[in-house]
Amino acid sequence: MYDKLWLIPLFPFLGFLINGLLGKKIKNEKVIGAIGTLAIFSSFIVSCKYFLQLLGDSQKVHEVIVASWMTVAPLQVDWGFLLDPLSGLMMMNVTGLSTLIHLYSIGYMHGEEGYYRFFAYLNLFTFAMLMLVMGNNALVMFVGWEGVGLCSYLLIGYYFEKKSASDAGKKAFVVNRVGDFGFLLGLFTLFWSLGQKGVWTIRFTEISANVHLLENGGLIVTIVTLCFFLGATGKSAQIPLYTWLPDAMEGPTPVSALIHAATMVTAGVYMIGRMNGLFAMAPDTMMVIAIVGGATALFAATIGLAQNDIKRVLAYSTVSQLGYMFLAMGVGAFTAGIFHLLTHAFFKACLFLGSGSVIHGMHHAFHHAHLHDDPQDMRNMGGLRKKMPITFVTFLLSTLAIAGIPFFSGFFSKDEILWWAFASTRGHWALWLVGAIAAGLTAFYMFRLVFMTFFGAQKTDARAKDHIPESPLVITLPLMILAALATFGGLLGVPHVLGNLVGHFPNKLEHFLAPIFEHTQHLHHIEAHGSASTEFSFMAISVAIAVLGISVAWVMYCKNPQLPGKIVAKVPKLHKAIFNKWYIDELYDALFVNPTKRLGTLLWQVFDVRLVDGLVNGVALVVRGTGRVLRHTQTGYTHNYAMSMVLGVVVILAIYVFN
Amino acid sequence: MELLQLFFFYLVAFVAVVSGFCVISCKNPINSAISLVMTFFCLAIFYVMLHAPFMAAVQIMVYAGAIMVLIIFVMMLLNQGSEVIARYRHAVTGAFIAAVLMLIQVVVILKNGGVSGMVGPNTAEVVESVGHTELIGQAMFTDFLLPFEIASILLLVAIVGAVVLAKREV
Amino acid sequence: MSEHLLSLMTFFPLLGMIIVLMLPKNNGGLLKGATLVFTLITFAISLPLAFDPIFKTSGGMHYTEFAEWISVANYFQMNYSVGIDGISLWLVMLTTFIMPIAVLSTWQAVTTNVKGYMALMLLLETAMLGAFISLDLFLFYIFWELMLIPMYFMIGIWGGANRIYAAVKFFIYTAVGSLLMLVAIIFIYYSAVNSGMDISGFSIMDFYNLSLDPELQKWLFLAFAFSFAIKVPMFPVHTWLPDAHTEAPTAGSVILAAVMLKMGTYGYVRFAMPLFPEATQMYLPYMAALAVIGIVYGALVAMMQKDVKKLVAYSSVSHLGFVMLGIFALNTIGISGAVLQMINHGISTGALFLIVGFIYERRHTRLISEFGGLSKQMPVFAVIFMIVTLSSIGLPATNGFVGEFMILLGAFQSELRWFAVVATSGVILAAVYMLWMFQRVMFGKLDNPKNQVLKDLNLRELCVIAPLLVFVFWIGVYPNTFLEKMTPAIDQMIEQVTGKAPVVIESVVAPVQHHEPAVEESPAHGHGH
Amino acid sequence: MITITHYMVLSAILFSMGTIGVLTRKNAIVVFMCVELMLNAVNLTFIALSSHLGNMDGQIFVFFIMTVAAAEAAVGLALMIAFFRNRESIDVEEFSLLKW
Amino acid sequence: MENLVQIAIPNINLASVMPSVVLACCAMVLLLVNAFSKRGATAHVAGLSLLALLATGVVAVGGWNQTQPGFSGHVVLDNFSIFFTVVFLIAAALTILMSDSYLKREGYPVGEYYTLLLFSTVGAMLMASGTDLMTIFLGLEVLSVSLYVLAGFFRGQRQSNEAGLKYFLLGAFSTGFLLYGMALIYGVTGTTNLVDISQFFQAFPSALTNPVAVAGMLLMGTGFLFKIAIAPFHMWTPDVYQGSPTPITAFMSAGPKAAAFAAFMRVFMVSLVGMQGTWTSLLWILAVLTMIAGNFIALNQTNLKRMLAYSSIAHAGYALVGMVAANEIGTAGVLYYMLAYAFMNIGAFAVLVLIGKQGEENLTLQGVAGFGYKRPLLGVLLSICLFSLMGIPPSAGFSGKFYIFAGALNAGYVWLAVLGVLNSAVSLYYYLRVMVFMYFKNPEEDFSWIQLKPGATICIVLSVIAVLYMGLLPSGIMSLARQAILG
Repeated sequence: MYDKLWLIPLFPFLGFLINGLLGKKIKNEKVIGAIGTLAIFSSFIVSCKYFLQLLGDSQKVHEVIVASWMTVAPLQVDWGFLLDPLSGLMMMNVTGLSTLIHLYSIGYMHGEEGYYRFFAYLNLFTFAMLMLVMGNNALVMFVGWEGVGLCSYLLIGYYFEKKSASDAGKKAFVVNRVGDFGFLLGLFTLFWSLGQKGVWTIRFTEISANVHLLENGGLIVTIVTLCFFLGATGKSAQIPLYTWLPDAMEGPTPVSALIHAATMVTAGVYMIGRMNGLFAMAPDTMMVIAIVGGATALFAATIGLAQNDIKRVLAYSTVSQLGYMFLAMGVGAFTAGIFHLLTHAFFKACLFLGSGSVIHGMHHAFHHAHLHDDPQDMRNMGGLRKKMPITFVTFLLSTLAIAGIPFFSGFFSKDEILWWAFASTRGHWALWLVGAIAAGLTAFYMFRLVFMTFFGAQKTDARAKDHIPESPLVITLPLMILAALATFGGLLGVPHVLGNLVGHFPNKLEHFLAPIFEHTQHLHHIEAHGSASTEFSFMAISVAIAVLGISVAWVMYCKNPQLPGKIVAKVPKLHKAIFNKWYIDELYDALFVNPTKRLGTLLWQVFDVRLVDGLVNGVALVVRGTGRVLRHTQTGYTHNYAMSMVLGVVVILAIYVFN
Repeated sequence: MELLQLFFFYLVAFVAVVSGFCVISCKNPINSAISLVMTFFCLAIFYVMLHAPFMAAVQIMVYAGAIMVLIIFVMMLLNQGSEVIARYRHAVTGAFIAAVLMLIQVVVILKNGGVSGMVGPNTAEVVESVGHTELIGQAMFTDFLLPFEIASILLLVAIVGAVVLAKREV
Repeated sequence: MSEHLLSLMTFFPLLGMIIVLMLPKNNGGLLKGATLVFTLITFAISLPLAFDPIFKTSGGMHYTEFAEWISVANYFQMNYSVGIDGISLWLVMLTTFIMPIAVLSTWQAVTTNVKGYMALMLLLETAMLGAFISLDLFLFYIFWELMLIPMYFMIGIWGGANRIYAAVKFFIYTAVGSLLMLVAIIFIYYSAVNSGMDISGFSIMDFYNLSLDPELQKWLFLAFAFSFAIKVPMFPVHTWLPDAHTEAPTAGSVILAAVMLKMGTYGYVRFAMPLFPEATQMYLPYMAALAVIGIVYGALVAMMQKDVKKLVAYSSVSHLGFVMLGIFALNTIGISGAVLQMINHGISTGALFLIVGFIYERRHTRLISEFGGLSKQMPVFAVIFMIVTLSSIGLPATNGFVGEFMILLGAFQSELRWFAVVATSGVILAAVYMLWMFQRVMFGKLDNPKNQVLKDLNLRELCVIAPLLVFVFWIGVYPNTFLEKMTPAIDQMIEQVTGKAPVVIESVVAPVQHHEPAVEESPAHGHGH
Repeated sequence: MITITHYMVLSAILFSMGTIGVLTRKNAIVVFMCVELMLNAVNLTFIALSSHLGNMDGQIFVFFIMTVAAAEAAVGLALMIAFFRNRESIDVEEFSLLKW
Repeated sequence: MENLVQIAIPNINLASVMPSVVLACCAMVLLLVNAFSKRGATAHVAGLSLLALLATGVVAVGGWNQTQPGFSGHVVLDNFSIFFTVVFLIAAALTILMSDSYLKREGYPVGEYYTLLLFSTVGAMLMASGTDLMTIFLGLEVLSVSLYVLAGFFRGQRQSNEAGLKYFLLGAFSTGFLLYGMALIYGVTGTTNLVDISQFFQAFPSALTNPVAVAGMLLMGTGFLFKIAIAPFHMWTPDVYQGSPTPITAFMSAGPKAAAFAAFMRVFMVSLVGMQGTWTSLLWILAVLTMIAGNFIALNQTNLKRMLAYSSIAHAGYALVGMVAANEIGTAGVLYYMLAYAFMNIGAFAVLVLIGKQGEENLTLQGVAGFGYKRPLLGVLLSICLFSLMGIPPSAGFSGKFYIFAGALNAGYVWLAVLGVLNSAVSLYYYLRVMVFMYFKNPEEDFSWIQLKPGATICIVLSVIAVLYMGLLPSGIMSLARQAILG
C-alpha cells in the first residue's frame, strides 16, 4: 500500500546525484533546471498520491521500514518512513513548495556560476527535509535534521568567494549544531529513561505509545523536552539561537524562501508536533516554549522595524513568525502551530520570492547602468508597483496575509494562536499581549516594506530607473500560485466560531490532524475555553491592531516620509540599538566566540606547548642536563677516578658493615 | 720475651709506617722508591717473625731486588725531577680523609669481627720441624699447581707486552 | 589454506619487502608498482575474512594458529599464537585496505630513496597486522615495538622541516610507555605461574582467566593503560602526535592516523580491560574523564591551529577521545560504537591527511593562511574535501555520525552519563574547527597567485581517495555490515570485563496504546543500502 | 703477645697509606709504587693470617701476588715509557686527553 | 725429609683446563710463528689465531655436560665455564676478524697483538672456570695485563698511551682492593677455595655476619665491579674505551666484562651465597646508579666510541639486574645477555672500525652524517646492532633484557625492573641519535675510503645474523644458558 513511500525522498536524491555529478558536464542550464525541478515534481506527484490515499484511509499511521541501519542490542535503528497526517501534510508542503521554488530558480539563477551546484544542493535539501519529516524514528529525523543544516550551510555559502557568505554559512551550521547538541542529549536521555522502563526505542510510534511510562511532569521528561527544545531553537531560529537566520540571507533568494522561510526553519515546530505526547507531559517545558516563542516573536519584530535590507526585514519577520508557532506549541495549540506553519510557508515563501523578483529587477537595472548600488536596499527602491505589477500584487496579498487582515490565510492561523495563547489551559494573558503587540509591529514593518518598495517616489538612481523589468513567467508563476495559496490557504483551518457562522464550515486541518494531537490534548486536558463572543472580540482586537500598524506605516512612509527621520532623531540610541539588532551578535561574540577562541589559543600556545609538551621536553631536558652535569665527573684525571673508587668503598663499607 | 717481641714488632712497624709515609710524601721519586724498599725490608722482617722465612727471602729478592730495581731503573731512564704532590690541596685533604676513614673502618671491622680461630695443620711447630720452603714447595706443586702454571703465562704475557710497548719501532 | 590465512596475510608484506629490496634502486615506478601489488595482494588475502559469516555468530577467536616458538624449560613459553575475532577483524581489514591507498598516495610525494620507503611500508604493514592478530602478549609486544622502527624512519627521512625532533620524540615517547607495559606483561606471567595456573605461554586467553589481586591489577592496569594512552593518544600524553603527524610524509600520517593510533584503543579493548577487570572498574571514571578532556581539549586546540596538518592531528586527539569514552562505557552500544569509530577515524582522518597531502604536493605549504578560494580552482577536490570534512564532523549518514552516536548513546546508558553530556559538546566544536578550516582553505577569494594555477585532482589521486569515500557512506548508511560481526566479540569482551553478560532487553511494548502503527515491510528491505 | 690483630692493623695502615699515595701523587711511577705498597699490605695480611691459621694457602697466595706485581711492573713501566716518549712526562694529571 | 715422600701426585685432570691449555699453547706457537714472519705481514697470524680459537671452541664445547673438576679444586670445566668460554672465544674471534685491516690502516701490523688477545682470552677462560680465589685472581691478571698492553698498543698515539696507562694504574689500584677482600675472606674462612668457603659458611653461619667477612666480600666485590665497570668503579671505562684501539674496545666491552661477571657470579653465588641479602641490596643500588651514570652521560656524547663506552656501562648495569635477581632466570639471563651483548656491541664497533679513517678522528656523530645513504648495507647492519642495543624486538638485546628483567620481576624487584626499563628508554635517545645522523642528515662525505675487507665483513654479518637469531629464536641459547647455571 504505502511501500513505495521511499520513492518520495529518492527522486530529489537522484536529482541531486545527477546534477551534482554530471551537472558540470551538462552545462545547459535548461536541462539542469529541468532535472532539478522534475525530480522534485515527481516526488510531489508521489506525495500527492500517498497523501490522497491517506486521506481516504481509516488507518492513519503507517510505517515503512526500508532497511535496518544500526543494530546493536538494545539499540535498533531502521531506515524507515512514517506516514501520518502530520508528516503527510509536511511532505506535501515540502514537495509542493520545493517544486515551485525550483521552478522559480530556473529563472532567478539564470547565468549564475555553478548553476548546477545550486540545483544539486536544492535537491539535496529537499531530500534531507523529506527525511526529516518522514523519518519514522528520531535518528532518521536527525539525518534530515542535520542534512538540512548542511544544505543550508552549502546554500548560504553558495557565493563562497564572498567572505560574509561563507561566514554566514558557517555560523548557520555551528549554531544549528548547538541545537543538535540539545537534540542528541534529549534523544540520549529519552532512550535511556525509556530503556529504564524496559522499552529501548527511538521510534516515534513507540515513543508516543510508551511515554506514559515516564513520570508525568517529572524531571526526566522536562529535561528531555528541554533538550529537544534546544534543538528546535537552533533549527527554528528562536532565542537564543536565532542569530544565524538573518545572516543566512547571504544565500540566493530562492534559498531564503525555501529553507529559511517555508521548510527547514519550521522543523523545530514539526518536531515538537511530532513528539507532542512527550512535550505535553512537561508543562514546565511547554511554558518555556511559549515564553521563548512569544519573546522571539516580539523581539524579532522590533528588529524588523528598522532594517533597510529587504531580505533582512523578511528574515526577522520569519523569526518573529516562527516565534508565533512556538508560542502556539507552547500553549498546546498544536494544530494552530502547524496551521501557522503552513500558512506562513505560503505567504513567506511568496514574500521572499517576491523580494527576489524585486532584487532581480533592481539588479538588472543597476547592472544595466553599471552601478554598484545595493539592489536589496529598500532606500534605493520605491514606486515599483508600476514597473513590476505582478510582483507587486502577489507581494501585497502575501503582506496582507502576514499582517493578519481577515480572511487572508495569516489571519486564521495567527488569530487562532492568539486565542489559544489567551484561552488555553496552558496559556496566559501576557502571552496573548506579547503576541498581539508583535502582530501590530508585524503589520507595521511589513507595510513599511511594501510602502518603501512599491509605493511613493522612485528613489532609484536615475540612470537605472527605467530599466527595471518585470520578471519572466518562470518567476512570476510561482509567485502567483503562492499568492493564491496565501490568500486562500487559511480556509483549511477556519476556526469553529467563524465556521459556525457560515454554517458548519469545518476546521479541516484540525480534523485531519486529530489522530496526532487529539489524544494528547485529551489526556492532558489541553483546550482553549472561552465563549464565542470572547473569541470574536479578541479577533476584532487583533484586526484592529493590524490595521493600526498598517495605518502607522502608511502615515510614516507614504503620507509623511519625513516622519521616520524625525522619530529617529528623537531616539537615536534606541534606533541605533534596533538597527544593530540589539547588539546580540556582538554580545555572542563577546560571550562565546571570542572567549572560545582565546581559550583555544591559550590551551594551545600556553597549556599545550608550554605546559604539557613543555613537561615532556622538560623531562628530556632534565635528563640530558643531569647527564651534562654527571659528565663532568669524568674529569679525565686518574686521581678523581681513584677517589671515586675509594669513596665508593668507604660508603659501601659504612652502609653495609655498620648498618 | 714476649714483651721484647712486642717491642720489636712496634719498632719494625714504626719503621715500616714511617718509610711508608716517606713513600707517599717524598717529593723526589727516588727517595720514595728508597723508602719503599725500606718498607719491603720491614715486611720481610715480619714474614720471618711469622714463621715464613721463605716468603721473606722472596720478598727481598723479588720485590726489593727485582721490582724496585726495575722501577728505579725506569725512573732514572725517564729522568724525572721532584714534583709537587697534587694540584689541589683539597684533593690531598680529601684523599687523606677518605683513606683515614677507610682505615678506621677496617680497624673497627677487625675489632668487631676478628678472624677465624681455626688452626690448620701447618702450625708454627710444623713449619719449624718440616721447613718452610718444603711446605711451600709441596703446596705449590700439588694443590697449587695450576696457579703456578698460570703465573708462568702471566709472566710470558708481561714479557711480550713489555717488548711490544717499549720497543722503538714496529 | 585457510588455517594459515592469518600468517600468510601477515608475512606476505614481509616477503614483499625482501623482494622490493632486491629490485633495482633507481626504478621508482617499478618499486612503487611492486609495493602496490604486494599490498593489494595482502588485501586480497585478507578479504575472505571480511566475508566469513562465522563472526556473526561467535565472539571467540577464529583462524587461530598456534606454534611453539620460544620455550625454555621452567622459564618461559612464548608461542606464535594468532587469531582474529570480530574486533580485530575490522582493524585488520582497515590495515590491509589502507595500505594500498597509502602506497598509491606516495606516487609523486616520494622521490628520494623510494626503495627504502617502500620496504619500510611493507615492514610496517607486517608489524601492524601482527599486532592486531597476536594472541600472545609477548608476540604482541614484539610487533608493537617493531612498528616503531619503520615509522621512525619514515618520519625522520621523508618528513618535514622539524622531522628529527618529531621522529625521535615519537619513538621515545611511545617506547617509554611500551617498556612499562613490558614490565607489566612479565609480571602477569609470573602472577599466573605463581598462582599455579597451567598456562602455555603468554596467551591472553589464559590470562583472561587469571584472577589477580585488585591492588596488583591497579598497577598493572596503569602500566598497560599508560602505554596504550600514549599510542591513542589520550590527553595529556598526546603531544607527540601533532609533531609526528605534521612532520610525517603523507603516507606516514595516513598510516599513523588510520591504523597505528588504533593500536592504543585496540590495546584497551583486547588487553588492558579484560585482563584487569577490577582495575578497569576502578579507573573507569578517570579514564573517561581523560577521554572527555581529550575531546574538548583536542577540539579547542585544533580550532586555533594555523597548520592544516596540525589541525587534523589535534582533531585526532578529539576523535580518539570519543573512542576511549565509548570503550569505557562498557556496554555493547558504546564499545561497538568505539570499534566502529576506530575504523571511521581511520577512514576519515586518513582521507583528511591524503587531502592535506594533495595540496601540500601542489603548494609545499600547509599553512591555512596560504590558501583560500581553492573551491573555485579545484571543484572536484572541494567536493571530496567537503565530504571528508563532513564525515569528520560526524554528519548523519556518514560514518562519523554512526560511531559518535553509538559512543555517546552507549556512554549515556552507562554511569558515564555526565561525561557523555560534556563529550556531546564535542560535536559542536568539531563543526567549528573543521568548518572554519574548510572555509579558510576552500572559500573566499582566490587571491594568492600561487593558488590560481593549481590543478584539480588527477585520476590517481581520485583512485586514492575514492575507496575511502565509499566507506564513508557505506558505514554511514549501513553500518550493520560491520556491527553484526563485531558485536558477538564485544559481548564476550564485556562479559570478561564486567563478569556478566551484557543485558539484552527485548523491547517491551506498553499495554496502553491509542493507536496501532501499521508497520509495513518494504520489499526493498535488506538491500536498501 | 703479638696477635694477628697487630699485623692486620699494621697492614691496614700501610694499605691506607698506599691509597693516599695513589690519590695524591702525580708521578705515575710513584703512584704505581703506592699500589705496590698496598699490595704489600695485603701480603702482610695474608702471611699473618696464614701463620695464624696454620695454613699455607695464604703464603702461596702472596707468592703469586708477587709474581703479579712483577708482571704488572714490567707492563706498567713499559706503558709509562711509551707514554713518556709521546708526552715527555709521566704526570698523571697530564692524562686528560680523554675526558667527559 | 720423610715429608717429601708424602707428596702425592695430585689428580690434575687435564681435561678440566683443556680449552685453556689448547689456546695458551696455540698462542705460544703463534708467538713463534710471528717471530719468524715478515714484519707487517700479519694476515696469516690472524687466520691462525682464528683457527686456534676454533680449536679451543671445539675442545670446550666437547666438554659440555661433563663437569670436570681438576687441579685440587682450583678449576672446573662445567657448563657455566664452557658457556662463558664460548662467549670469550666469540668475542675474540669477532675482534680478530675486524682487526687485521684495522691494524694495517692504523700502522701497527704487529703479530703480538693476536697473541696478547689470545692470552687475554685464556685469562678470561681461567677466570670463568676458576674455583679458587687464587686461580680467579691469576686469570684476572692474565686478562688484565694483556689488556693493559692492548689498550696502550698504539704506542705512538697519545690517546692509546693514556688509555693504557689509566687502565693500568686504576686496574692495579682496584687489584689492591680485590686482594684485600680476598685476604679478609681467607682470614675468616681459612681457605681460598670457593667450595670450601661455602662449606665453611654453611658449617658456621654465624661467620656470615662477621664484619670481617662482610667487609671482605664487599672489597672483593669492588675488584670485580671495577672490571665490570659498575658505578662508582666505572670511571675508567669511557676514557679507556675511547683511547684504545677500536677492536680492543669492542673486545673489552664484551670479553673481559663477561669474564668478570663469570667470576663474580661464581664467587658470590657459590661461596658467598649466604650473604646474598647483603650483596643483592648493594647491587640493587649500584645497578641503578650504573644505568643512570652510563645512560645519562651517554646522552651528551658526540664521539661514537665514547658514547658506546658509556652505553656499555649502562649495559653492565642491566646485566647486574639479573644478578640482583639471583634466581635461575635472572642469572641465565646474565649469561644470555653477555653473549648477546658480545654480538651486538662488537657488530656495532666493527662498523665503526670500517667508518673510521686513520686516527679515527671522524668517529663522531657528525662524521657519520648520511652514512646510511652512502653505504646502505652497512647502515642497515649498524642500525640493527643499535636497535639491538636499544632492546627493540626482535633482537638479541631485547631477549636479553627481557630475561634479565623477567628475572628481576620474578624475584620481586619490580622497581628495579621499572627503573631498568626507564633507563633503557633514556638510552633510546643516544642510539637513535646515531641513526638520526646516519639517515636524517645529508651526507658530508662520500665514505669512499671504506673498503669491505672480508674479515670485517664476516664479523659484521655474523654479528647481525647472531643478533637476529638470538632475537627471534632465543630458546636454544637460553636453554644452554640455563644448563650452564644449573651445572
